[in-house]
Amino acid sequence: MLSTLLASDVVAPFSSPKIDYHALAPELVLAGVIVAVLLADLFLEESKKWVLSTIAGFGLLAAFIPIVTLAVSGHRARSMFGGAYVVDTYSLLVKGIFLLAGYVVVLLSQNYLEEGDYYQGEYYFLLLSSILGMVMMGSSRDLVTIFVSLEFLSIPAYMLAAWRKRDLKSNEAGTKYYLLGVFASAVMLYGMSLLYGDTGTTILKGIGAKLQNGSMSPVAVLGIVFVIIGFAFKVSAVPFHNWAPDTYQGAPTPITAFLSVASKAAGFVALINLIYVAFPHGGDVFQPMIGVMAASTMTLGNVMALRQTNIVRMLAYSSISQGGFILMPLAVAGGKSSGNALTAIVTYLAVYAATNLGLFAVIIAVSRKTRSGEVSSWGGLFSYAPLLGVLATAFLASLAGIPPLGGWVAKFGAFRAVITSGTNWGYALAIVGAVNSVIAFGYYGSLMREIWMKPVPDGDTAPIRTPSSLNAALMICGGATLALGVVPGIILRFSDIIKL
Amino acid sequence: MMLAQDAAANLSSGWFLEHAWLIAVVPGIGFFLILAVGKRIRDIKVGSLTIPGGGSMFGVASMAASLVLAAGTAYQWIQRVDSAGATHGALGSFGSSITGMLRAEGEGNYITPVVKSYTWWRQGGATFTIGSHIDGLSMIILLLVAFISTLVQIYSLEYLRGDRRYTHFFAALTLFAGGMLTMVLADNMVQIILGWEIMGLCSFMLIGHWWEDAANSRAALKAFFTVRVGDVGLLVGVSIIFFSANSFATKNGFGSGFDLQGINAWAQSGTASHTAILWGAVALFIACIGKSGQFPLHTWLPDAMAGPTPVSSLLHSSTMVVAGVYLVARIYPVFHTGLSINVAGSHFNLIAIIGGITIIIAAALAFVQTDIKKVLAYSTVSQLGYMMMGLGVGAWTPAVFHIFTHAFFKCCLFLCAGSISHSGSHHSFEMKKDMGGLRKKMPITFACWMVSTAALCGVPFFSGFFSKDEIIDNAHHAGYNVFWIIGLVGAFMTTAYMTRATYLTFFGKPRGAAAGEHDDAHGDAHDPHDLDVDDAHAVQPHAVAAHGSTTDDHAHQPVMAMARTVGDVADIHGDVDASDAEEAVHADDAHHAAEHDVHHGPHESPALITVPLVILAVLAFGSGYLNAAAFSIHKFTDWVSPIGGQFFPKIGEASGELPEAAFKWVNALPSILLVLAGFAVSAAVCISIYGDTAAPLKGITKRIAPLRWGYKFLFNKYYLDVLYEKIIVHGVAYPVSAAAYWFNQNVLDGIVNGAGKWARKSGLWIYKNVDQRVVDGTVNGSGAAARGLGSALRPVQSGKVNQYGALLFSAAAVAALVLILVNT
Amino acid sequence: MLISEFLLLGAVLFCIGVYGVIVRKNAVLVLMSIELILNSVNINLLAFSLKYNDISGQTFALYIIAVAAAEVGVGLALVLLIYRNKRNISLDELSEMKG
Amino acid sequence: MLTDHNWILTVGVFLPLAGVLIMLFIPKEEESLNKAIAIITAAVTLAVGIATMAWFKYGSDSSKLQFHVDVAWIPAIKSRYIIGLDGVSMPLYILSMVITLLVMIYSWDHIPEPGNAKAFMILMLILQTGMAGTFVAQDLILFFVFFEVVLLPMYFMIGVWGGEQRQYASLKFFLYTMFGSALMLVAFLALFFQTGAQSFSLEYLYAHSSMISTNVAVWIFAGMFVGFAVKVPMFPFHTWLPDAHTQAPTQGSVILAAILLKLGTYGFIRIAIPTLPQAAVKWAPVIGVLAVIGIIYGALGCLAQTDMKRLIAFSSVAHMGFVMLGISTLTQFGINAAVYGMVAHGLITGMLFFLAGSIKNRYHTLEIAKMGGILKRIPRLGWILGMCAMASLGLPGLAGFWGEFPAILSAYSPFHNDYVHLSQPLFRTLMVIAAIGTVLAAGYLLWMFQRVAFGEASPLIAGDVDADGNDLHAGAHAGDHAGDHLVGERGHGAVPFSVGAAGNADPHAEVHDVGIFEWIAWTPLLIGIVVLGAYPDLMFKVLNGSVTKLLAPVQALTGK
Repeated sequence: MLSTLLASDVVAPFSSPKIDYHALAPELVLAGVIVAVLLADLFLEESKKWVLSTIAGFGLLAAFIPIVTLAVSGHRARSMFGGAYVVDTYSLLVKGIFLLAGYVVVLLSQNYLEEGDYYQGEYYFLLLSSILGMVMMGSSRDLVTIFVSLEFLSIPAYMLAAWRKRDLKSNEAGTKYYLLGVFASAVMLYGMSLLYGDTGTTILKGIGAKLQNGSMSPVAVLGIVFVIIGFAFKVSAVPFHNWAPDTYQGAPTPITAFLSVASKAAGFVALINLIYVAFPHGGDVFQPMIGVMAASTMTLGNVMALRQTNIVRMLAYSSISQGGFILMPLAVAGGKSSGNALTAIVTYLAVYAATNLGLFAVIIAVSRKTRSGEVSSWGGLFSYAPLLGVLATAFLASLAGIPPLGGWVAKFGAFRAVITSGTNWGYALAIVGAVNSVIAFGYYGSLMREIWMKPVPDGDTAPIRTPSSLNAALMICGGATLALGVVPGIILRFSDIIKL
Repeated sequence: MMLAQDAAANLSSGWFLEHAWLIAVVPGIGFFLILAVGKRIRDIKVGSLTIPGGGSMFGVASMAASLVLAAGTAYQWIQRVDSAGATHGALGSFGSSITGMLRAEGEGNYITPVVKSYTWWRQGGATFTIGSHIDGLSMIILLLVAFISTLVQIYSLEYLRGDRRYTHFFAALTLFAGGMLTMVLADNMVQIILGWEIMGLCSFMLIGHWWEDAANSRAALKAFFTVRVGDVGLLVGVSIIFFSANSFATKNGFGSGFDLQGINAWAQSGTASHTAILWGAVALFIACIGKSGQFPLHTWLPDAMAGPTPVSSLLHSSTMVVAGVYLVARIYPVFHTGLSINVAGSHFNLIAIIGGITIIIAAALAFVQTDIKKVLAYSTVSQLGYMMMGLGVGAWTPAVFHIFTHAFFKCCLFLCAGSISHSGSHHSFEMKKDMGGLRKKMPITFACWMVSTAALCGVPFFSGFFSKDEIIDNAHHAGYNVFWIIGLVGAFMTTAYMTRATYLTFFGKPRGAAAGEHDDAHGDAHDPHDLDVDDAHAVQPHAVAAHGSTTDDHAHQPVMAMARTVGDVADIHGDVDASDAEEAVHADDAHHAAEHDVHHGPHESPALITVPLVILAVLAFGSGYLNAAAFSIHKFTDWVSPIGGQFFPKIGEASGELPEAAFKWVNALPSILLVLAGFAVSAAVCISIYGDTAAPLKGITKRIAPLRWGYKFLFNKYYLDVLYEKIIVHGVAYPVSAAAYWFNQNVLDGIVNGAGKWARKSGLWIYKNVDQRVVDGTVNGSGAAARGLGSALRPVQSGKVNQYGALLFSAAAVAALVLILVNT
Repeated sequence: MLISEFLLLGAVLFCIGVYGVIVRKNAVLVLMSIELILNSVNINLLAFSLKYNDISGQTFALYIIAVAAAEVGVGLALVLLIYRNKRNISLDELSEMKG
Repeated sequence: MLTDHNWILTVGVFLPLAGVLIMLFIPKEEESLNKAIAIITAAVTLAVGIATMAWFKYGSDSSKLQFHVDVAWIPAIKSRYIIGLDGVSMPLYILSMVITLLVMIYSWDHIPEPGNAKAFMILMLILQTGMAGTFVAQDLILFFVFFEVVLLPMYFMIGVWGGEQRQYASLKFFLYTMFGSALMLVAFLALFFQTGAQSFSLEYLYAHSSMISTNVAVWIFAGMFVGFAVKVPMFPFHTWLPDAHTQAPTQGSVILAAILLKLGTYGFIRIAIPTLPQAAVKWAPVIGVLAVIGIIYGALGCLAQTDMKRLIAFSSVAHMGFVMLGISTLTQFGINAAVYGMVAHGLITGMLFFLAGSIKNRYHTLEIAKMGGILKRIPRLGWILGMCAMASLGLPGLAGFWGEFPAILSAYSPFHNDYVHLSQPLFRTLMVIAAIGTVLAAGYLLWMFQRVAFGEASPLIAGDVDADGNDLHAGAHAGDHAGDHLVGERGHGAVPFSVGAAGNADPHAEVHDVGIFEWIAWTPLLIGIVVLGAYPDLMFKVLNGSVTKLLAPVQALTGK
């Protein structure tokens, strides 16, 4: 690369870097699909726009194929651009999660867009771009690539959040998300610059080699803190969470689902990359920081959720507190429980994706009938839409971490990770988590109560008709949630072998 | 599990001894039969005599069967004793004590009991057995229970005819017999508990037999509850004894720490830790106090009279209430060594003290009763006191003998009372109100009554004399002069109150129903009580007395309801058939069943009632001659009493051989004189008080203050209940409930009810304040707190971008600052 | 050469930017403040890049400039959107959703 | 592997789910079909259970794990699908099946408001799986999963089919239990790592308990303690119980009392004590004291109640107190008694809740004050109530006593070996207090029975007024009033002639005595109460061996 060229004294002839196209295949396919969507949008007339969603959906699945082939082609880590971009089992796994999550989001979007007659072409274009950014994030091992992927996944998201142009709430959502997002990334960039200044390299590995516990300059510490905060914002960890409720509430529901699952996951992936590759020896700095964040995040998320009356906003806070649970293992990463922590986080992300997307699918389905986001509008759901009722219950139970639904595996993994550390405050964190998982049931339970025990608000018990795409989404998520809970092996066998 | 006893080898045994368990099993079967098919059986008319239906026949039959078995057992036991080749007779007219001493040296003569023991279950290394343990004591009590039960059941055939829960009654009666026999047969403590509690249950069911009247059910509740309080002692005591005796017992080849022989052996081996045996004995004795109505837990027994008279005569005078005494006698060594307290050099035994107190207290109470059954009830209590005292002073044999004789005459007395109310006083037990001058109307009943009374008072040559006097005599002999005097005073009082009762019942002018008047409102009879009766839920003993005394009326009252609605009732209580119901209706004179009609005035009871009376009366006189020390007859001692205070083949250093007084007329003289004195005085007083016109002392208790106070004092039973209430309940309750004002409301309630109320209220208080507020509150509170925190944090979510930004950056800055300071 | 001046300048710009973000109510001004921060970052990067004689810092700076442009584009679009719906761009007005 | 029938446990546990699957495809309008399938499923399940009993090896083998299955489940976290049955789990395993079946039979004509038999039955089947699974699981994680599976169905059963404050009660129940199990899970993990993070299998954990230092163990035990104590429930974690019981539908209360409460005590016996003996010894006094507090406290709570069902609920607190007392002695004696007490309490209290349900069903209230003289209207039900009350207050010869008495007995000499011993004075004091508890038990039960069953039929019971006290036939039965007048002057108070005379006009005429489905559902329980009371060996001979085995780690303590 250029830098190496200049760095070397002898002027060697320019040799283009070797590119492993197989390794890049998912990104390439995705890029292709993006272009295809853009072009198709030009030539399709309004009535045919639905094709776009089909293209997007199949495109995502297509991008999944090379991931499979890469996975079966052995566990060898494929490093490119001087270690700036690495494709290994870990990145493959998270990419898979992103793509599938993206696919479900497309399913959710289809009817939502058609009925709300929003621009579809641009929508899917942006959605796919954002997903591409996430996929790239999976393999980024360099400050620059991380930065680029981050912006790549964020900027389209800003626009998507404000997609309902006429709706002030949506605008507000987009703007808040945007301003705070940019501010956060600016702060992060400042931190990155300091890190670069302290270590003289942008390659994470190189940074990792330089930063050692105990012997750290204030600059480095400042750098680490700022960088972590940049992503703490993305995962809406307290106290960098304020944007989340407002944005989630205002954005179009499928996008809310997307943000609360995919972009949050991307944030965690970035955090993992940084912590495991760049700061493996920076535990003294990030562990307390993340520990405090985790504890406060789950607590504040829960107590705030307790008093919400709007379902989406409640779920916004719920996803904040869930984020706290995902942060929990990170707080002990770098120690002897690194392996467990990694497994725990990735598992959690997968389970959380399945569950939360499912829940949003239910919300979309129900609001098609009730046209309301209020908790009370779910009254007596079970009586007139038993299937939706049961599914919703299952997803809620999974979020609450009740066996045999997926959630318990995730929570279990998190607890396992913090307890492995054997440190006192690992245990303390576990206790906080335990207590919080109880508080959480306060509002999950209240939703269940609406579904099962409350009367139908306006006595209108007409059954809910759900379009096939939505049904598909529900089935995928429901199946996944249950399967992950009963035979957790299906995710654990992957998330257990990954390492960084 | 038996010891290899040389003596045991050549002792005779027999089928009955081997199969003694049948005695208890037969009534059990009877009970289930009654339960299963009882209600479906109707009366069968065979020629002139009718075999009553309702399953009562199963009861009688099973009792008869077990009587036969018991008799057989008794016979074979006597065989066994004789085969041991040692009798008192041979030793001429010397005191049993001497012979006792003599034979105490030759251990071979110890007659090993016949023990059949089967493993019930094994648990935690201990073996729970069930089985039969036949020795003199159990033999005689078995015989007694079977016999009395049989008679009482026959008596009940008539007495309860047409009752709406006829079948239930016999079922319970039979079950009771089963329970009692089980307990008597027991070879281990667990089985004793089993029988003990079954008796309690039956007592509950039978006292509350006419549960339509709240007072009866309350009396039943009180009885069960009070006895249950004692049973705490039973459970605890058994536990203590078990663990203390277990190792010893198993080491010496007795089954386990539950095994009766094992316990006795342990208790006398001298190896027993004194604390263990003391506490064990205390605990068990509490149980005995409860069951045998000893002071201070005697209050339930008089109330128990709310039950039908046969119940009072069977359970609450002759058999069940002696269970406590039986237990003491059964594992006597435990009590003898455990409870002997050393006061000022002289050995006192707690048992004797309690017994002594009970004698006087109860006897005094008997004076102020107007209800004949209550007189008898208190006399029962005081007689039980005699038995306890006897055991206390070491007069084991006389005490047991007193159980034996007492059963006959007291049962007879109750049945007489029943007979009177049945045919003489229109179901009233009010002596002052509804009796008097009945001796002509009911000659047989009168005769039986007199005999039994004589026996009870201990008139020479009647059975009571030979038992009670022996006790008193032994107390004297053993040097317990206090108890000797108590005994004498007791004898005096007994005679006195019995004379009073007899006078009121059989002499003087006929009054009320006895005079053939037809008065229904018995409630009016007891002005002093009615004050309390109005009081909300007073289970004050005398409040219950008010009801109790009139209970038998209720036997018929709801039947009236049924007479009108035969169809409906028939399917509720399948055992009532129209004729019975109607014949019981004496409110309207639509139908009259001949001997039931009260308008014919008092008359002698039918044979089904009088025959048992006579039999019992005969025994009340004659049973004494089994052990008439006066005529140097020692059969009872030979057959029943353990040899020289040995309750088991000696192991190690045995202690406590029992002294037994030699009979001398001289020693008996005082009591005889006192009996006569008692009779004379009381008769005189009675005539002058209750006598007809111009009786000098009429209304004396109203006129003379001290006497009035005395009367009131006694009448309120020494204010015992109030005392309990004020001191015990209040004292205990205060710290817990911390709400004194409750007790102002409770001041007038009796102890059980008071305790109940207290517990209820403190329960309420705890429930309200601790449970709902504190414990529950914390939970709900935490929930509220969480929400509160949520609201508190709300401003953070102001919706203002700049503020969000500020928060974001300030947090970042703070984090950075802290971490920099920490890490560099 | 001395690097600290550059860093100082960077830091000052950063602080000014942060200050602007926090106190400015006007969306556009906030955007500009953010630009300031980004530029402070660029200055840092360049300075360090020179210090280490390593080009990756400069590449990074280039990336930031490019991305910043895109960001501003989006940002202005959003501001425009709001202006269309509310006829003003004061951020305090943007508090439909809270709590 | 003692037998080749290993599959049978798995079948027994998961068979109900098969029933659920079938029912999913049946429209909920097909009420009776749904019920039928559910009942058949439960019956088949029970049949499997009985087969299990038949193949179970008794005698010395009863202490070994039988039908032992051990296959991979979640290799990543070293958790395996290990199930097995031994003497302690067997009675409870079977009990859960029996109770479920009976409850379902009872439900045939007692589906509580708001109906929807399908969902109701499905929930019960899921419950059954959870309960049975908990009793056979031999792997901590598996145990935890089953332990939690029970929560949701019960939550809905209370919340949907319950009484007035059902939502409050259900949520409370859920939060309490969840709090407990969350801490329990943490404790499990801690245990796992403290024993070398090798395996969650109980066998392994028993064997390696000594690896944990006492101080740590005490803390881990604390976690489990909360988890199980909430379920038991022990004072002071009990307050969810009365609400849950009172609000739950009859079926719910029965299952709750008969099985769910046992999960906690079972947890103590199966997991907490053998895996952490050194901590168990430290905690035993605490448990003992709390247990005895529970006994007295529960009894007092009972005396405070005006609602029959709530009273029975509180009595559970007292009875479980006896169970816990037995456990806290850490002696074979005590723990045998405890397990016996668990089963006995299951039968008796389950039965009592059935009765309460049926009374409510007839008279639409459980206000003790409004009742009285039900013996006159529905004598059979009344006498059954009496019998159960007697059984419940621990009358020898009925099941209750053999759980209660040995528990008290065992407290006299708590665990002691050459190195370690529990404080004798303390436990002896506890013994006495517990014994006093039996008196209180007699107090509140008979008091309840007296007021409900004895006396003349109250206006409500006689059918003169409805639950709200409205006169149902004002002015009717002139004859009655004449009669009352007549009797009145005889000074015995009114006799409710409507008892019979109302036969035709009485609105409550349809109030019938024990019905056919009630008979079917109750008889087995009654028989069980009597048989277990008469022949305790039935269970003790199964228990003894296993209890000895479970206590081996405690016996082996060296105090170091």
